[in-house]
Amino acid sequence: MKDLKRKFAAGLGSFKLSFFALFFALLTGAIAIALSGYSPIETYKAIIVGSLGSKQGIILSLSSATPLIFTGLAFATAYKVKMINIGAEGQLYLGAMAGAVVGAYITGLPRLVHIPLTLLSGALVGGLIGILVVFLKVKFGASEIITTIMLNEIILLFTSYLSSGPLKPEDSVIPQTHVIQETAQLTRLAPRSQLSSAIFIAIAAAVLIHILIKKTPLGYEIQVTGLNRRAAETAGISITKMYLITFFLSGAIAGLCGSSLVMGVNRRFVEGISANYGYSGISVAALGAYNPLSIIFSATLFGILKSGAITLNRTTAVPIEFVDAIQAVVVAYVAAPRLIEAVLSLKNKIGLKKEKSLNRQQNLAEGEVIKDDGNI
Amino acid sequence: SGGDSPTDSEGAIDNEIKIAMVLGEGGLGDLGFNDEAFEGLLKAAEDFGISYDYVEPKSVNDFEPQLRMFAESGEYDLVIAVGATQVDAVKLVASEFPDQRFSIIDVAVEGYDNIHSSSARNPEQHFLSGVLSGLVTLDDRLPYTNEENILAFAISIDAPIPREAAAGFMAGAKYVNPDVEIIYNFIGGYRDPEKAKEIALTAFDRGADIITHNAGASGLGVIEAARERGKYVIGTSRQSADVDYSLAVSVKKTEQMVYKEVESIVKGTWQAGSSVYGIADDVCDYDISGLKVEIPEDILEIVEDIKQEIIDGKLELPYKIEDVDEWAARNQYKK
Amino acid sequence: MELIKMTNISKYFHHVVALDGVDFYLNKGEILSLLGENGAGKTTLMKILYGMISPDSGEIYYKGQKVNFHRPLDAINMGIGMVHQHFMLVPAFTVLENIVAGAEPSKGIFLDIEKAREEVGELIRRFNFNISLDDKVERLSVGEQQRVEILKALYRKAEVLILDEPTAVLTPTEVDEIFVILDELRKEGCSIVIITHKLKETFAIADRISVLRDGKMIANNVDPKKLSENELSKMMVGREINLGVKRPAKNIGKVRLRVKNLVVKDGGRKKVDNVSFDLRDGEILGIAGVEGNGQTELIEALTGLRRPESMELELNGKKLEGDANTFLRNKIGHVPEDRLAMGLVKEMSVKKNLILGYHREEDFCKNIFLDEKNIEKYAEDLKAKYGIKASHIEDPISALSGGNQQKVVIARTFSRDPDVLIVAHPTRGVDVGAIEYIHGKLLELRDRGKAILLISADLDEVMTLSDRILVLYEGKIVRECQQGELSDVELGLLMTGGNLEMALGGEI
Amino acid sequence: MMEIFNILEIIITSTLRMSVPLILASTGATFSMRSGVSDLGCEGMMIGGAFFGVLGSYIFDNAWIGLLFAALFGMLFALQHAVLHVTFKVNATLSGMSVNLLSAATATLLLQIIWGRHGNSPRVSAFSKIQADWLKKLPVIGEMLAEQNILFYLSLVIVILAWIYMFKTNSGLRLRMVGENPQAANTVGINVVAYKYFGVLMCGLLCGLGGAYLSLGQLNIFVDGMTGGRGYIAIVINAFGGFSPIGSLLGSLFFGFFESLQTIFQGKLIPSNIVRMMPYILTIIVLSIGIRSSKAPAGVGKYHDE
Ligand SMILES: Nc1ncnc2c1ncn2[C@@H]1O[C@H](COP(=O)(O)OP(=O)(O)OP(=O)(O)O)[C@@H](O)[C@H]1O
Ligand SMILES: Nc1ncnc2c1ncn2[C@@H]1O[C@H](COP(=O)(O)OP(=O)(O)OP(=O)(O)O)[C@@H](O)[C@H]1O
Ligand SMILES: [Mg+2]
Ligand SMILES: [Mg+2]
Repeated sequence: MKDLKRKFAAGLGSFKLSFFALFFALLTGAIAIALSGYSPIETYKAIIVGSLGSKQGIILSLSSATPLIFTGLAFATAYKVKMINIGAEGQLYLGAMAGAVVGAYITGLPRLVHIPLTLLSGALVGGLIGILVVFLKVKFGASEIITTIMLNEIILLFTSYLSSGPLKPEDSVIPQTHVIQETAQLTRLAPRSQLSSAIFIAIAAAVLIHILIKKTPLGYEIQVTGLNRRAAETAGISITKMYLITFFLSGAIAGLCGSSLVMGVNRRFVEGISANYGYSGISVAALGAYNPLSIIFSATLFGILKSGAITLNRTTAVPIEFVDAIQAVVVAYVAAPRLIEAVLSLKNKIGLKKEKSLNRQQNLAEGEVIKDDGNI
Repeated sequence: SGGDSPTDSEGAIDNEIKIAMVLGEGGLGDLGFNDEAFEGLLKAAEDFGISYDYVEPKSVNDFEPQLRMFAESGEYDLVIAVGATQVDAVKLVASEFPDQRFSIIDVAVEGYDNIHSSSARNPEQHFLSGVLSGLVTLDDRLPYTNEENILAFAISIDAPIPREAAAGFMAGAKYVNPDVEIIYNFIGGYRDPEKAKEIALTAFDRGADIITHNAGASGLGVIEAARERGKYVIGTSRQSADVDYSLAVSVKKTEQMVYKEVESIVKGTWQAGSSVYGIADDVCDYDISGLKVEIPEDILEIVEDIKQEIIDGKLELPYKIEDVDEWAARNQYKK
Repeated sequence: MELIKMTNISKYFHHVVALDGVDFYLNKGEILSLLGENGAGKTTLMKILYGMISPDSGEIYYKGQKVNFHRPLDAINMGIGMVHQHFMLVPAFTVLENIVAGAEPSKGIFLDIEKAREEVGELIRRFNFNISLDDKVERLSVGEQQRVEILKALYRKAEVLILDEPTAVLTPTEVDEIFVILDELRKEGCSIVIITHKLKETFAIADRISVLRDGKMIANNVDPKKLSENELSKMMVGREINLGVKRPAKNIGKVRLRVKNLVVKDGGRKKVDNVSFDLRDGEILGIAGVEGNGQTELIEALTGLRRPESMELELNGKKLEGDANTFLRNKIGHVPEDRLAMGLVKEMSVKKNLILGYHREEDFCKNIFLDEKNIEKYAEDLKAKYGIKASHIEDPISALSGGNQQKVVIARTFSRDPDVLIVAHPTRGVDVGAIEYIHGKLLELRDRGKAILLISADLDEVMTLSDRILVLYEGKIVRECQQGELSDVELGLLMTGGNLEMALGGEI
Repeated sequence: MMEIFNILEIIITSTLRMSVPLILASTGATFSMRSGVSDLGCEGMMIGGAFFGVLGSYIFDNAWIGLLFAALFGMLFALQHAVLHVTFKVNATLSGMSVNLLSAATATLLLQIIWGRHGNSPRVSAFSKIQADWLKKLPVIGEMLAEQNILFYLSLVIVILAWIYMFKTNSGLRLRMVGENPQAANTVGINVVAYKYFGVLMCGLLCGLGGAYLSLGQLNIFVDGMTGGRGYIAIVINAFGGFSPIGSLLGSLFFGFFESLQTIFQGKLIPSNIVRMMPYILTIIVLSIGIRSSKAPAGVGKYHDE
């Protein structure tokens, strides 16, 4: 009971922070928009009406959120062992390419087999890239930040080569592969939308990762490794194995994002299939405090902004880059609970006793400790 | 973004026609394809007093929802999709909204009741520039040419359309100058002028005296290199041509294709199907208007002569870089 | 004359009261021993004096003048130097760089490394340190590192020197050497605060004693000459402490662990050189040695953390090979040498730390999941049984005092019923109360027939607990002896590479 | 056919040109890493430098003022990173990424707000090649050096000064100590926060100059997205060069060399996309076999008061 209360309090604490972060980000955005000579109210109205004002808008928000759930989750998973996976973009591309190949060239399978097979092909290649990164790190001490950045470039060029060379359909004038078989296509959940059953896969992945981390001995080992490598070693946990597992999972989730984009949205590999989802995933993960379940919501928030931006683009003259800027600021604020505290206490400075702020700091600290542990 | 027709502000709307445009990936400011397409829309809006809306997709995954958003509203007489990369999205959305008319630019689409496509024979865009370059590089009357018989092409990205354009250029050059060597490099993007400049400088240092490109804003770097080295450049956009160093501009009049689409709506002649344009239709051409380089008359005569050959249908151009040599072996210009 | 006076100092960490209205003073030219249990607030008080932590209330006077230290630099400028409980060194820097950084001699904006070398060299000669200036600190033994720390303070010409547990990692000989230096400094008029858990040392060096308990100063002016060790420890912990009573083993059994030809190399150098020994049920085998003579590598080899160059290991007569996990599963328990770095996850709860290493054992798992209910019960159980002072088992380890953190490690390892125990520095930095407790537990396990290998830098600890002692010097076992066979002086001599026979022959 | 020597000369000339922005940015990254702050915001700081360099030159019609702007705004974005990471203890990967996001958005927005243009700025005055005939006369390297503009020489001077600063001055020793062990630095009276700010701001300054080299050195215009990931490459090069200015210089030349080599190699035989992988693959390989020993400063991401 006491436990539940603590968790609730901590959860509430971090919710409060996220809320204020969002609020301050929107406020900052509004000021910038106004300074640039546009109307903040009109802008935010367009974004909200566009993304939440209609069924189509909501569906679009969800479909925009789907890849971000995957990539946010991919970053967060590797981050559980304090590894930085900047390579989700590349893993996604390779996953998409694998999905496109398996989806297009394997024929005659029933849907029930072809769909999982295609999905998994993406996960597998993404995961293998993850393993390669860990291999280079463990064997040669090459930092994963560096290798993933390099691998992103390499994979992008490689898939470019495939889609403009050997795998390009004869009659196509743009770099892309053949359309995948019907049997490998994910069902679209709503007519006239990009929303496919991939969103369930993404949510399921998030839930599974959450359970894995929180409830299983393996997850426990992953947490220990992330928090104190030497203690993990002393406890008989193989660091290399933990790195391999988490980076495999991380890469696999990013790869899954790729294959599910192919199967649910594009129906084939096209150049530019990822709108920087890999990089946005870092922000999404941060906004979700690296908690798999919270990432579902932070991705949805980004999805809402994204679909709002589309409407904004059509109906107003406001440059849509404002939406990007707002996202950047959200990330900055969310990542800095202390900053929010500072801003809040600026407001409270007058009239509040010191003791109270001491109390709040205390809550904050508790929230943080628990957050690091992955709890909410 | 909302675009006002010029008549809007005067309060009198000439007609109720409303056009939507989904630009290519990356949107405006590419000093090339997208800017040209938009220019066509603006001109049509001015000429016909129509109104329009447009969006700038950030990625390929935006095409579908943006096309759909326009189609769904039912407000637009025509939705124009700019760029071959939109082909899948247009086909899909067109089948969802059979009553909505779509036009797609830069790729041929057939077999849909509500899609009209306008595209160009890509090799023809650069073919005449190729002829011009092939002749100029051998000529010592122009101040910036050299002894070497070398040309260069900085290709935007390694994709079919840009490659076809390069093939056209090479064919043109070899048609009049079979021994010419053509260095070509891929920049890898439409917004990397630094890299493009480096490629151009390297090509000049290797002996080229004319370089051409089809790389939008990356082309700025190519022009800068030409200026620095005192060599010639042929670009694809009049906007960014340099009066002193641009020998010509290879045009594929995307604006004209767009204009024609709007015009057909205004005139009520819009029909599903596919139009493919080339030099004969005045969509592809070389353009030297407004440039200061004085090209000797005899050279221009030859170019015009060859242009006529194409118009007369006497030449079938190669579409692949790999086929150029073989093509050139079969086709040689004879006065 | 009062050089420093601190009045009514209070400090809160969130809801923890670290210091509660503490008064403190230091006279010119005296050595003050600051005593107290783990978590009493000694370090916190000294950090406040050094400007590292700002107090929530209270005032500091230096030479009668009220001062406000906001950062260490303020204190350094006043001539206060501090040697920290945890090393504050840069492993990648040389000894010289470590000593001068922050107070470098310069030529214009440039570093005057030659002048630095001269100045530090001078110091080294004066105090008879044995240390080479160009070695990277990462290659030094802890004893040498401790000397670098002291040199840092001396180099800055500190008038006031604060030493926070400087002797915890040193051998008796090294402690003596340092005390000689402290004595010399005292003669020069330097004032020194020394924090230590070893009362013997307090008696050896201190002019005056102050005792902190639970954040309160309970005695500010104790004369070490007028008090016995027992009275003092009672003052600190509030009860009688009985350390140093030998309880020999009664029933030593069969060989449990047999180590043969153990060689560990590190970067080409032999760290452990052909070590062989047997460990029997019901005995404590102590390893005496100056730190850095292969203890760490020996432990790592015997716990599966490091693959040795060669080793034949038999457990219960059967060959054993594998990684740390294999060793743990074969009931070789391990109390690691550095609890925070190796033994605990400080952000995790007490509960979760109590199963670390054993988290995959049957009673903690249900199907593929962790059995939360059982784990909770288990943790509550251990918390009560081992008297771990934590407000809740969900508290993070970082909220516990050092002694209690150590208890978590001990509780975890001891309660999994290991056959063999590899115990390293079990009481390092732990207060007398906890030491007594941990020693008791060790003997209790031994008497239940467990085989225990004890490695400790504290020679007293090795001598009281061990039934048999191996002396390790430069990776080799130079002597084996029974409990009580050799005196601490003799052992100390062996540990530093001396030759007993020659020494006894009066040759040195 | 060209002589091999000629080709080599072309490649080396091109290498020098292409390396400049990398040299500047990776030396900047060195400052950041040596002060213990991870440097993922380099890309954004370069974008800031490239854009505001052009803006400065546009307003004052003077490339040098443009350069000053580039430095200042590079530092401004660096300041964001420093405030978030150093003062408010945000994870450095995140605060770096947020710098990247924000500066890219800012540049695009300001293009539209100031000039009403999409994608690129108007032309402004920029730097040109240095005019020194005596340089050309130097044997072998003369032609190559004469090809460079003033920023190339500036970058060499910066590298040398940075190296002297880092390894020969008091302040440099302190900076490195902060990067290795901020707690230790704090206890010897070093103002850890100030040094971290200094390191990050230097990173911003140099990345800003690196960005300005792209827009004002090689060109005279800002194009949206023109940094093209060079900031990330700089991070890699910095690690590759063992977190030292000289190492960064060599790493940049290494990378630039293979980058320009691949333009020569592109052609009919191997598909361009495959050839273009060369610098990246080589970097991974060299990283794997060559420089195991170069460890990042031990205190990166750590705080003095935790
Ligand atoms: N954003 C884009 N989306 C789709 N296709 C594009 C895009 N940008 C360029 N292209 C294709 O690449 C070709 C060359 O690009 P570039 O921007 O140089 O155009 P251009 O040649 O100047 O334009 P045009 O061919 O219309 O004169 C274009 O003709 C077009 O086929
Ligand atoms: N940074 C901190 N955050 C939270 N609590 C702290 C912090 N530093 C110290 N404490 C708490 O303050 C109390 C006093 O700690 P301090 O380190 O001063 O004890 P100590 O007397 O030096 O103990 P030891 O003998 O174990 O070193 C302890 O309860 C400790 O847990
Ligand atoms: Mg010529
Ligand atoms: Mg202490």
